Amino acid sequence: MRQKLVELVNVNKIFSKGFIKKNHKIVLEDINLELFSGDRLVIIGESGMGKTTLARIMVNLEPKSKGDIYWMGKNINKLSSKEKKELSPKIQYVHQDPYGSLHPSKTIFKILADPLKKNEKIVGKNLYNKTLELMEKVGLSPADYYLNKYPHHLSGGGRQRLAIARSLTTNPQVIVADEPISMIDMSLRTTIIELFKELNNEDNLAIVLILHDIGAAKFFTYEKGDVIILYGGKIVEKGRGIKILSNPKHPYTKVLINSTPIVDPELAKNRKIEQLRSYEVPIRTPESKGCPFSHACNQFAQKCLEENPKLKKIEDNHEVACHFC
Amino acid sequence: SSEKESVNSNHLQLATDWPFPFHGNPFGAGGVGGAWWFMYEPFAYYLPMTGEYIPRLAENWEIDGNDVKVYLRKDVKFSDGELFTAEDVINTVNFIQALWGWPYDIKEVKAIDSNTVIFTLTSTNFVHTLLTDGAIASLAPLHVYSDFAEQAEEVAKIGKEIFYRQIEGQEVSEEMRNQYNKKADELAQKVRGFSVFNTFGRVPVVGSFEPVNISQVEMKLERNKYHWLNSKQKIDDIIFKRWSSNEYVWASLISNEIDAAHPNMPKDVVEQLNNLNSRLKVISVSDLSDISLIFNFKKQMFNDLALRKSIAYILNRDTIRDVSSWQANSYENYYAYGLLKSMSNEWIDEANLNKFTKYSQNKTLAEQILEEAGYKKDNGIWHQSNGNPVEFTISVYGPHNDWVLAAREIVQQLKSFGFKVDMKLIPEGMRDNVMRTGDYDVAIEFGTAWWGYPHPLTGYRRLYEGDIALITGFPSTEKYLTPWGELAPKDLIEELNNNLYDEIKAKEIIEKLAYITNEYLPIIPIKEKVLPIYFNNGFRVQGWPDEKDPIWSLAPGGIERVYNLLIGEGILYPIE
Amino acid sequence: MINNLKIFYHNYINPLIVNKKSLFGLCILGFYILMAIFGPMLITLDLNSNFAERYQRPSFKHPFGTDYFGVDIFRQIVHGSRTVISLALLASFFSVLIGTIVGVTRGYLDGFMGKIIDIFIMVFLVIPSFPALLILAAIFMDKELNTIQLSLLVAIWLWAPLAKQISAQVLTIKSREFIEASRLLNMSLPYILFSDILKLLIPYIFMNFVLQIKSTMEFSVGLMFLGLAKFEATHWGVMLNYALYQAGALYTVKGFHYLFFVIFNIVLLIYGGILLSRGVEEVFNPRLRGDQ
Amino acid sequence: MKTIIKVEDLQALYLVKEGTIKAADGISFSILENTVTAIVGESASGKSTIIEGITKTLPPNGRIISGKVYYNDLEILTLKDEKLRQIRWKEIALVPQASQQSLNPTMKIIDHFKDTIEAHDIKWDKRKLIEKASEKLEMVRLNPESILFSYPMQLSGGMKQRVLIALSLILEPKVLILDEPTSALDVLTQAYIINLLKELKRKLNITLIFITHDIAVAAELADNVAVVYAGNLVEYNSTNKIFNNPLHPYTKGLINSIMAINKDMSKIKSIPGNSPSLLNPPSGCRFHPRCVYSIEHCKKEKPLLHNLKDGSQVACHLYYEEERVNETKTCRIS
Amino acid sequence: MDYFIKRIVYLILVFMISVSIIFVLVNNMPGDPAFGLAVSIAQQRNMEIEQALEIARRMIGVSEDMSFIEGYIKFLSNLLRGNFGYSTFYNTSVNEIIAKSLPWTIFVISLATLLSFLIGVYLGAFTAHKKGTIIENIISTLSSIVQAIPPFVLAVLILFLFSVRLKLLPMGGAYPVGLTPTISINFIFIIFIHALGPVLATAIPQTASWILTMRGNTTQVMEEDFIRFAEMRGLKDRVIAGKYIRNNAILPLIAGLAISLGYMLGGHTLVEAIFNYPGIGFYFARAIAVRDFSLLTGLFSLIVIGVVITTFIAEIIYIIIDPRVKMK
Ligand SMILES: Nc1ncnc2c1ncn2[C@@H]1O[C@H](COP(=O)(O)OP(=O)(O)OP(=O)(O)O)[C@@H](O)[C@H]1O
Ligand SMILES: Nc1ncnc2c1ncn2[C@@H]1O[C@H](COP(=O)(O)OP(=O)(O)OP(=O)(O)O)[C@@H](O)[C@H]1O
Ligand SMILES: [Mg+2]
Ligand SMILES: [Mg+2]
Ligand code: NI
Repeated sequence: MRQKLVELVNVNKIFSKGFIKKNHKIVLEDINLELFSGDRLVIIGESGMGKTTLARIMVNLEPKSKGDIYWMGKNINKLSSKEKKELSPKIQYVHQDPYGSLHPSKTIFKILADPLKKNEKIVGKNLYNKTLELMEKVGLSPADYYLNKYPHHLSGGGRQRLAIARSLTTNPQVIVADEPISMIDMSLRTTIIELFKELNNEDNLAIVLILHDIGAAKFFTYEKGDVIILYGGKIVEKGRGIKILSNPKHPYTKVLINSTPIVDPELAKNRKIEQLRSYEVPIRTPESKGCPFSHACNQFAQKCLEENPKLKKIEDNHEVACHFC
Repeated sequence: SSEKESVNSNHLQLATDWPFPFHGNPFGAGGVGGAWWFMYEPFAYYLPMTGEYIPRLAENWEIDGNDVKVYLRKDVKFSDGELFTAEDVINTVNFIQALWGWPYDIKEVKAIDSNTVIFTLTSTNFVHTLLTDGAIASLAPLHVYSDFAEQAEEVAKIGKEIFYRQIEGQEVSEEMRNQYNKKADELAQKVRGFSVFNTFGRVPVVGSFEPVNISQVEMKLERNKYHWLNSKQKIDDIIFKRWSSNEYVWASLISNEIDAAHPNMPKDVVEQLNNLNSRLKVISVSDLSDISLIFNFKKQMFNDLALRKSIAYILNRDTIRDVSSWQANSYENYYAYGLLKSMSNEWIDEANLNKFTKYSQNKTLAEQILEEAGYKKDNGIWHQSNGNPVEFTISVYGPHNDWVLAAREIVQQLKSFGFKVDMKLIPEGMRDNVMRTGDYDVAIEFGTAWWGYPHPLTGYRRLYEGDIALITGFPSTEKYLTPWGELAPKDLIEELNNNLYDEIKAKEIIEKLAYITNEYLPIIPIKEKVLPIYFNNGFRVQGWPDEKDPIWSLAPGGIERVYNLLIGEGILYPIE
Repeated sequence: MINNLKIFYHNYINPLIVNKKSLFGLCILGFYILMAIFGPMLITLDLNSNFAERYQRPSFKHPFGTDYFGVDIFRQIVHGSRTVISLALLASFFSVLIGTIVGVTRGYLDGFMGKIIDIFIMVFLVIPSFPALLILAAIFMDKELNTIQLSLLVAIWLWAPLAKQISAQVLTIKSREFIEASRLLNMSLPYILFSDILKLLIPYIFMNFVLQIKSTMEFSVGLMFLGLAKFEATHWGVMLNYALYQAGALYTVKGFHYLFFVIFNIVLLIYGGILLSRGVEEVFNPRLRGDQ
Repeated sequence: MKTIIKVEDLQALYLVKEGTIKAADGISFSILENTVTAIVGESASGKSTIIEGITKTLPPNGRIISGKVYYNDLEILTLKDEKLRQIRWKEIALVPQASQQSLNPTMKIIDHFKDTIEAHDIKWDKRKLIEKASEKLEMVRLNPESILFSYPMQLSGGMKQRVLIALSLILEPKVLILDEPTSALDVLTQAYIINLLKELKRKLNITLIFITHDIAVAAELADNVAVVYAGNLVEYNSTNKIFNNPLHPYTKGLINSIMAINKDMSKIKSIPGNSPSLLNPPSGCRFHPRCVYSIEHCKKEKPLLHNLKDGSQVACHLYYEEERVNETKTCRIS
Repeated sequence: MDYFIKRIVYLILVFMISVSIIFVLVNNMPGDPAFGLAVSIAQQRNMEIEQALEIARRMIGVSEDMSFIEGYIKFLSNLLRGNFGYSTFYNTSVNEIIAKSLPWTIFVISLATLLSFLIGVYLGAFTAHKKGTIIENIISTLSSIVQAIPPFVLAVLILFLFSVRLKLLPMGGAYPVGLTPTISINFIFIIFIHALGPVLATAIPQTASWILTMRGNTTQVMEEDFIRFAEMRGLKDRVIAGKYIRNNAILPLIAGLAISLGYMLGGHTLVEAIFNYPGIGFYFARAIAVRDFSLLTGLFSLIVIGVVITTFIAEIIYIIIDPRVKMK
């Protein structure tokens, strides 16, 4: 049975500085999304597009400005504190930076055992076993060798594995990971994505990955899963991952994919990477009009400056927000 | 370079402490500390050793009952050339009465002519102060303070009236009081804001030196060319350095920065100073006071004579003296009778004295006394008959280093005898507070001090009526057994006061008082305090008199008077 | 438990022993602490003065010579170490305790309460501490304060800088991601405060504790010097006072060793504290030791 | 074409508390003029160490144990400090990895240009300096007016990276070495920088060496690729060969693990195991614990970089054997 | 701008509270303000202390009928009008005392701070560059030891050594009394010579601490990436040591510089007493001793103002010189 785990309805995020509207900064605009158990979802966008903000709002680390968020069908603003205590551990978050998200002076055992004690109420020998089990699961082996080590004894990939293991201590149903591979080495990135795939397959965990590496997104959603492309806090394209990444419709997505390096030297040498008109990240205020991408888009028209395109369905599992698609 | 400069000009460098800023107005901000005696003159100086009055502003005086007629010196001029007259004296008296509320002992002051003033006093007790106090004669020259003179006179008058009415137990009307307060405040406001320096550009004074420059750390006085001794005087300027600490003064003496000072100095330091500066000489003269152990009689324990006696026998006063101020006159193997050792011969015959108990260290005797009184030694600690240990603190005024050293030694001696004794420092500024509120057990204090009127009466008054009595609460109205029967010290003092000029009678009474003091120990004198006077002979000035010279006995309570005399008479003069 | 001890040893003690500076500092402090604890039991002291034997040169009988009263200086130093060291340690302890509590609270509280605590800290920063201490001491002068009260009195004027630093540290630690992770993992506030945050501050706090010893030493010596603390003849501050002011040891050739040995011990003790704190700083401050 | 840089048996290590980290262990290669060379390898494999060794700019605890580096005919490592200083930036410019913190925070961008030219005794007046700097900044598509007089703080990461490149061009060096010029950047900015470098090469006659751990970037830009593993140069070859016919088992694994969009997703596979610690690297071939082809010999003897007939260079015993026993070659490597 | 206004309001609040605390503390001090004066009167006039006390009370006009609250309000309102109160002991306004003495104190502590800062920064940078050498070891050990010497001991030692034994420096004071202050080279020289003792006593421990902080900062900056980058660009060592290392290492010290000036205002008491220097520290000690409560609160308030203002200036300076802060 597919259970609806997280739902965002018309979520907006505005950072306001003082009362002057001009200084308000729209970071997320009308975000709608649903997440079911066992889903894979990738949110793609460049720096400053609002990916982190979206992820943090999803796990309730940050308040939204407008809209509603539901966890397991319940509006999170109306949760009793008991419900909150029960529900929030089910939705876990993995930080981008595996160096900062682990306590530097706690042993690996302690990092895993403390939340286990607290959430699963396990003690003694069981605690030890469970810890080992978790470490094996994320591929930190030999597990008992690492138990008394500190995070700095691990490589970047190892640390990210540890952070993932820690997020598993609450037995979550959703894991939202914010750029989990951006701080780790190329050659290890694949293993982390593979790990997420495994968790998704074996435990039916819903996984939300925030990525800017399109190749990784494609690899992750290859078997199943959706992709959301964010631009200027807006979803500009959304749908089945492999479809969008192989056949993008929105001009931004196109440029993005076109810019991604490819591993064919012959092709690469001769291909012309499309250049945008501007590389600035747009700052949207409540007064901004038009499509956020219009200032950089190579095929913009007057309409784009005036009217902000809505997300519309162009085929099954594929929605685009562009006047020309 | 400073050495040369100083040597070339004819000046004397001294040290004292003064509250800065000084506006040239002794009723206003600040003051001049020791420089006072160079600027203002009393009617006369008094030499305790010879009992002689040295005329200053007064050439002569006649005492007639409560009236004192003072003949002013005729050739006295202020440093701005104005003549000093009876009007100035009257104005000064009005001023101090109006602004300080003192001395109401002067009922009235009148000028007979410009050189004769007549004072009407409330009692003859005040004569000595009248003649010798530096404030009464010359503080407020009329030509300087004329703007306030009338007002001052009025305020002084009302103030006196209120005072006398109160003394006589009469009622003082509210209205009168209010009127007084209002007028006195008004005057005070005006006078306080008055800067003589600013208004006159100088401070006209009657003394031999006029202040010309007063800063926070140094003070410069220049010779008063109109002074009656000007022709004899060979020193032009006096520079005062601030006496910021004893160490600073030591250092200044070594480095010839100052010419004379009287800081307490340990023996070894003195030796070393002589090595470093061979011109440095030291003499010591009596400070006309003694350092004593005083008891708080409000605390039950000290009412026990046995305890006090034992303490007197436990202490080795020689050692205490050595440690704290080695030049002082030792009292070891001596009496505790309230007379200064250096003056003793004048007042008590040797033969009579021998009948008194001598206190020299004798621990066995002390133990014996205690045991007889029911004290017991237990575990090395003496206990009272009620079982409590003999436990007390000795308070000592922190800033005086000789006192602190003495206290440390006393504590140690009592401790090793088996008393539980601790030492407590009274920090600067707190002495008055602590002593007066009786917040002490035993303390180090001046016992008898004779600086005022050098007569045993002064000392006994202190012990049984005055400052010390107030602090200790010794029951001086009670009667004490003496060879002459039961006597109360308070009564004896009254008697002595009445027979002050009857030498034989007075001696008799003094003997009785001495006996009581010695036997009943309201205080235990430790040593007779001396002023160790250090001077650089032959660096800037020379001519310092011999240690025996009676002039030194003028030093206690204002050593600058001695310097003033020495300079004025040309005894002290610049090196060639 | 044993494991914890091992880890503690490995993390905190071992690095200190390995570092030359802190080891030396530790030795000095350890020496004085031992002296304070056992010295007075092992070495007797006769305070009775013996004026004739004053200012004896250091010798076998009197390792530091005798003072102005003819009393053995070494023995006095030993007996005085107890007061000096207990006051210094206690006062440092209290100031660090207050500083930590206020600092951590401030770091964790935002908004109005935080601002208020800020002002509170700032107030204690701007009031000059030594004169204020003098006044406080004068106020309590006749109250016969015991060591604990006295050290509290000193600590009151020393905690503020630490509180300020700690609050800044907590503020940055608070925004570190592992704190957020702890919150997401449902960990309790005490866990976050004491396990997550305080754990990182321990080296820092320790460092400050050692650093404070210097100031408290100076303060307590100053207090005795000015006669505002309970008078103890063997307190080093009092000995210094005697040497410098009462006995004028600086001014005589004979008495120089009197002054010297007192100052020597004060300086050595403080120097030990400074060395240890330097060492602690090097060992625990990641910026100074590189990221190993 | 002529060899502009030649490295012979470079050995560099770092002194740390625990011992020594052998971060560059016998590196030899040569670089031709006007080519682009990419050095790839995973994190901590010694890429930076190699180029810092070449330019003698290792951090204080780094030591060069042996080796020779020729720039044209000049031997760099034995040069006097002053001489070396003069060569730096003017002949060989190295833009370091941590470019975010490489600018002096208390100095404006223009002053960085000024210091640089002054260090090489070039006397331009202010106008000329601004003119030249602007020219270089425009080349990297930055607006000189706003950039020149701002502080590093005011620039974004991508801008700083570009400023460094502009700065590196001010003296128009012969050799430009870039340490991970794109790894901290967004896809679009990265693409932009790659484009820029391509253009530079075309316009300026420059020899480019750059480091990347993203082998896809190498594919885009490089003529030759040097693959580094655990302090060893394991393969040095033309880009085409590296991607089409990787020789070393590690290179193969690396190429397979890349999640590039134009790849067959089902073929993507990570290399098993962890990279070794350089404190005590594995004996023999450092890759042998993770290598599927590993034979007993690999554990014992360290393979040296070897020239194959077609000009490829590889350090793997499998190819030694090939030379010796020609026939076994085909069956072992597939 | 917003920031400054907020900051100013905040600091004013801090000032008010501090001053209030001081007022309460001082007014709870035991003791009698008339006592100090009484002692000198008693000595001058050969009279009993009791009588002298009464005269002293009249002279300084202590009115005991003002309630604590009234006194507090009066104190505050005076303070806000720039009136620091009326010294009972000196019988004059505290403002006059401050006007006469503050310049000297500021002179000495600025000189000491400047001197120690310059030397400290120089030696600190020097030792950092010479890490591991004997010179570095000597300098840093010496600095640690100097820091361990209580400042008053140092002051007495300097006085004894330089003024008494070696006669290199004058015996305290600000200038000899015979001289009238003029603006001449000679006079300025004399002023400097006289200030040297107190300056040394204040500057020596300060120098030690500057050395140590500067050394730490320099070491830290030397490890920064931009230093290596500067080397890579072939910059000359001299330029790197100056513009790159020194400038960046000094920055954090500048704020400390202003603040330390403020704090020294409060800690200068003993040194001035020992050198007989006419600064406010001298009055401070005196005010405590003679229990001149209003002078004490006045001086305290002055110091607090000093600290508050220097703190504020430090913040501004920091903002001005460090572009990193300016951006935020
Ligand atoms: N606390 C905040 N106050 C104001 N603006 C903020 C705040 N947090 C984020 N923003 C802005 O919101 C926008 C989106 O930020 P966000 O961190 O979500 O982007 P991102 O896509 O995760 O970028 P990156 O790839 O750099 O992590 C950015 O322009 C950022 O500057
Ligand atoms: N200053 C240093 N001190 C000690 N070890 C160092 C130092 N610099 C680098 N190392 C170590 O040397 C090895 C090689 O480092 P190097 O920086 O050359 O690798 P890299 O390939 O450039 O890695 P990255 O991709 O992370 O930049 C690593 O193990 C690293 O930890
Ligand atoms: Mg982000
Ligand atoms: Mg690198
Ligand atoms: Ni001179």
